[in-house]
Amino acid sequence: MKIHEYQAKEILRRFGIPVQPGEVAQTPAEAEEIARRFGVPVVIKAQVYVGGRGKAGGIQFGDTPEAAREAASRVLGMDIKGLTVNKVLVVPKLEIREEYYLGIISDRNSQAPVVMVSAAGGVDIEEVAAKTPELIIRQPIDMRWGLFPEEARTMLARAGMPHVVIAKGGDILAKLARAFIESDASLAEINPLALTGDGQVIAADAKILVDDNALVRQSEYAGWSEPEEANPLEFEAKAAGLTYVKLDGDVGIIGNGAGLVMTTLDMVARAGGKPANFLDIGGGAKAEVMKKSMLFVARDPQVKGILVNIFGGITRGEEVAKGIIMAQAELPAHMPIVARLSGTGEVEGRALLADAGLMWGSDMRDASQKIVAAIQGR
Amino acid sequence: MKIHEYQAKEILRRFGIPVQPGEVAQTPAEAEEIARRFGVPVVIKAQVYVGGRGKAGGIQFGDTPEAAREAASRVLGMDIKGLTVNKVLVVPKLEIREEYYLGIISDRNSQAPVVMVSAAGGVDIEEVAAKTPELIIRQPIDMRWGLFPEEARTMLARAGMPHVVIAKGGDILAKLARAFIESDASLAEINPLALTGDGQVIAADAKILVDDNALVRQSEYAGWSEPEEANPLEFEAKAAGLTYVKLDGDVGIIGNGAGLVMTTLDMVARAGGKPANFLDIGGGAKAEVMKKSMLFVARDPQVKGILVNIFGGITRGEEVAKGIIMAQAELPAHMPIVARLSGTGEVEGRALLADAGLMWGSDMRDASQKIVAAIQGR
Amino acid sequence: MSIFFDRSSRVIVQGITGREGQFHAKGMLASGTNVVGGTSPGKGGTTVDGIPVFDTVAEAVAQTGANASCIFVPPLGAADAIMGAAEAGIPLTVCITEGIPVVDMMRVSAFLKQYPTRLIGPNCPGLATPGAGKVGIMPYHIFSPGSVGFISRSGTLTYEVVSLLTGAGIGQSSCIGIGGDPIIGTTFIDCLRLFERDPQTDAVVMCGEIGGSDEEDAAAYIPQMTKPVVGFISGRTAPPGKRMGHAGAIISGNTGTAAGKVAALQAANVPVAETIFDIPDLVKAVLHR
Amino acid sequence: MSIFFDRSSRVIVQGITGREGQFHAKGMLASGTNVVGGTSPGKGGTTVDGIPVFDTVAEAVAQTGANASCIFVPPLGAADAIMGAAEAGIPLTVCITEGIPVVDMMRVSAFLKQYPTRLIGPNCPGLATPGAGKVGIMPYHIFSPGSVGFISRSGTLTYEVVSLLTGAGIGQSSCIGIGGDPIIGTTFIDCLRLFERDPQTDAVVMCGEIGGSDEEDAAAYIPQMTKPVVGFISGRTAPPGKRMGHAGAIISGNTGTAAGKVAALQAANVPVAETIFDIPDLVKAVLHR
Repeated sequence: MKIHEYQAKEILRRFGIPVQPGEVAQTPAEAEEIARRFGVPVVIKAQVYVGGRGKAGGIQFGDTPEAAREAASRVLGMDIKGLTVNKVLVVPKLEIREEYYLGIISDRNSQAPVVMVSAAGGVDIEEVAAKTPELIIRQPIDMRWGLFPEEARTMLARAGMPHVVIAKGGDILAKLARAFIESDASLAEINPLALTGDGQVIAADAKILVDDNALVRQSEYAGWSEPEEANPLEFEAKAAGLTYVKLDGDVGIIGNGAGLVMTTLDMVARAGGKPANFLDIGGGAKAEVMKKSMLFVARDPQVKGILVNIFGGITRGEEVAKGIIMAQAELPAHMPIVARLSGTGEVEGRALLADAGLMWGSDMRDASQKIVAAIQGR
Repeated sequence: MKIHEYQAKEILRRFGIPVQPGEVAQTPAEAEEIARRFGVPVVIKAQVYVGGRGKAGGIQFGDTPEAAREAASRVLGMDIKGLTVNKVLVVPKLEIREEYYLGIISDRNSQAPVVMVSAAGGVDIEEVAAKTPELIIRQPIDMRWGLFPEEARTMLARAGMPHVVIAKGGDILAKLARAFIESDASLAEINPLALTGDGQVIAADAKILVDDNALVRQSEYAGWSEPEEANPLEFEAKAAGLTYVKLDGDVGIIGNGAGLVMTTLDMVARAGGKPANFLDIGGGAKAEVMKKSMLFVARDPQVKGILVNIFGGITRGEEVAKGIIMAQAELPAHMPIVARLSGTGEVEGRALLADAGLMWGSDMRDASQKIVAAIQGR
Repeated sequence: MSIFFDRSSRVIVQGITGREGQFHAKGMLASGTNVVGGTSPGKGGTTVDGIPVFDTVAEAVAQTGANASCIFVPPLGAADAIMGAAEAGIPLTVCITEGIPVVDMMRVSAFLKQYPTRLIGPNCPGLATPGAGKVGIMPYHIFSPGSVGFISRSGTLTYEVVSLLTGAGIGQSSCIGIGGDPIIGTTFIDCLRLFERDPQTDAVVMCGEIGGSDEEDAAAYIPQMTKPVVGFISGRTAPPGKRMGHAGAIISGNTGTAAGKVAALQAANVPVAETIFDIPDLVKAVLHR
Repeated sequence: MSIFFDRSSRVIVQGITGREGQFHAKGMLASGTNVVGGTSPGKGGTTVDGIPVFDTVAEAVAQTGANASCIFVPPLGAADAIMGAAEAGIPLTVCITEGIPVVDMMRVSAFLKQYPTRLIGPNCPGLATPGAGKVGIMPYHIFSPGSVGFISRSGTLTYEVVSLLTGAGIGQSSCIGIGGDPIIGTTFIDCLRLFERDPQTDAVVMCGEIGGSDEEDAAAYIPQMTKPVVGFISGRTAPPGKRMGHAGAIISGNTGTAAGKVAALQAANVPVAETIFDIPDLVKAVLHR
């Protein structure tokens, strides 16, 4: 789950990491008031779930409280990569002498969180990784002990950071590691970690992603969830408990099991269609879930037809068929639907579908070709 | 550091352990009000830093709010093993079906916390350990992983607990282990863990000791520290930063280094005296600390004379001598003082003491014999 | 013979009193698997469909001599269940549970280093040895005994492909669903090594998908094998940055793409099927090579 | 020869810029110890009395070839310092720091199991090899080279007894203050084993105190030694349940009493001195046996 910069900073603060002060404004007047309180100059930072805010104009400056208000009024409401800016973070401008990078990601190869640090901070770390990988020091965290401060300092020293950053940044990095583990993060980044003119070492920007699987026990963070306007359907799907990914095409696709649905997408593409979505109804779904999924997929205005591909194990074909028939009654009459059922309840399901006059496919290739043909009017 | 039962229960609650509800009263009226609010019958439990409250009459019952008030008035102000009861915990009486023991201590041999569980709960575990050690299941916690619930349940099963207690008590024990480690406890006990008539498994009594060395980072618990009336001097010594233990005799003893002071106590005893205290001024003490220590030891009304035994390393003899002379000026004129200094600054220190007319000992045996003789008027 | 599991295996079901655990315990019994017990804290002493239930794995092992476990415990308790099985001395643990927090699995991964336990999954359909039975949730009737080993990161896709193989007269030696999570106990390469040593196996089908580099790692090992491997990769149309159902099925930057995996396998001389329907013919071809 | 430390040792001081660290670094240099560097995060690149300072132990080891460390870091940072020294490959670490939380030391104890590091202390005066130098805070002038090994749980008491030995013409091979905490890296029995193997040592003096069972453990080992041991136990007048200065010096129930320790040593045929003044004569007696 994505959270905003100001929320990530709040988490860091709780783990004892020095963070640049600041407050969130939702109106230009609030921004002005915050600027007055914290003192100018200030930076106005768009709070959106997307990188590259700076280049998009989402970071602006205010040398006076009035200028802060104006800057906020420019940034609030701005569209950045399809997202509308509803909140800005107002922070006093730091006199930054140097910028560094501290990051932790959960790494599948080492089966552990991997710490990455670089003296080349303030820029996109993926660019650094691509162009000058030798500037990044990487090390997995031993889950038995966490990252202790001396280990953290040793990493920063290897990255060539100055003495003061080794000392203060080492503590920060050790705390970031605790924050990562205890917050169930999948990514936690301080970029830049700023060395200021007066010798402070503080987090000037922060990014945290929280593991979706852990939201049940990170209930406070779960409550921070906000719709991504670029993907309102995905946000609603998550709220409805559906495993749904929005894509660009016009063939709605529903199946059971992630691998099967992915393969169905590929098959539709091979048949000349363009998948509109990925929707996995999981194992053992009942008619109601099937119906809900059908209606959900159809809410995407691009969708011109729906393919249902089920391999029955725990999931029963007749339940699937019932759900499809229930959904069809509520869907536009011209919306083509092709179903392919095999495995448990396959015979009963097909009979129900035949009675209702629905199209069916003998296998996923046949079904894919039929839905593509139906949509393309062939 | 000792804390009260109600405070220990508060810690357990924070770690998610089901704890018998209840509230603290400092007056009989408060006890009555709590009894009314929680419902009768209630138990009134003296909150004192000592075991065996029950036998001493510190646990009484109230079947009506008025009876609760009367019970509280009997318990409040009661003297239990030299401690005055200033607070009582008022808890609704549980219908307890069975009682179990869960405990964790820091163990020097295994260099780890050791978990002890027994189906023989509700009684003094040391008695169980002495008489029927086979009823106690012991296991060290692996500090790399903590105690995970399945390990905890396996211990409870080995202790012969019933199924419901294995299930619910296993979670409780795993949480107790987390509480132990994260609270820097040196002991954490739930005794009894109660299985109630309605199938609940809850902590009916709790005891936690906090590691003194960790109080700097457990600042909330440090703030819970209260004077032990049985030992007001020890409490004040701790507050003053002195390593002081009150004993029963009349020879005040001050030295540098725990082993040296203990050996001095033994030597005084061999010389026929009775040590009044243990006071270690530590390494590198200055004159002010020496003076403060002398005056502190003399506050014990039993003290009839003071022996100072210093082996100078970082601690300098002349600083010690100055401190003794400064203290002497404020002590009763008849109070005998014997000092023995050796090592760094020994010559200068002895000269200062000789000028001030103070007694000195050539070694710790000589000094011990001299102070005992002086006190006994020989 | 088979890898991981055979007729001598004695299986317990952790979480046997839950809906899933109970349902699939029955399914395993029906497949011929020797399900000797189950666990469910607090339910010790009861039975589920005649299977004795214990409070702890340690008791189940002591009473039944179990040497394999199938876990249906909910996500937040699954790490505890895996660690408990290892601590109780179970050499093979199959974890079906989906949705375990990654931090828990990272801890489990470090924990298991000190135990000889083999973990399959989590978030997997388990494994089947046609003719001997299954540990997990795979529909057992689709299998037929034979000499082709099968490994996949997914569940229903496995069933599709196995059905195609069985339909084409190609039997299987062992089938393993290694799981769709980013952190799993057993990888493609682990299974390939075991199939290489398994006398009953003549060829292996490996169904990968986008995300991670397990397929690439396998491709680096395959040239050392004496037995042929046929590959398939799903998710060719998946966009980067999107989690396609499986927590592990996500393309990060340029790593984990289907194209990269197909290329790696082809470079290792592995025929990669364009669609699942091509798999049986490719298998027949390599078997006759 | 000596145990733990000799002229070839290259010592760094962790926490060298603190008051204690700086003071005792100088004292170690004066004793002849080869102090090659120190650490203090943020102070890397500076020097203290000519000794180069590094931000981390790893850098200090890389630059100086250090193979021993003496820790003066404050209590809450000491566990980190010990673990850092082990991780950096330091084989001998002496931790002077008093007041480390017990939970930290329990974690350190588990951590060190995977490293070949020998930890002395914490809460100890360190060690001295008369003629070679010292690592720690012992006043070096009291020592004289000789053949008696010395082990003690305390600091100043060690100095008293060593002074008595030196005054009586009894020189020492190695002196180790193992520390007064309940959890320490090196125990009496560890030192006795090393003294038994040390060709320069002919007899050992062991000064114990109340609390724990290290003395009893040592008594169980001593009958296997070829070299004589003389014992002393302080705290005979200490009451149960009171922590006598040292965190480890506390009688719990019936365990850890002076009487029990004296009895255990005597049962192992160890002469136990009534007072420290009796130690030199007992040593002379066992040396002439």
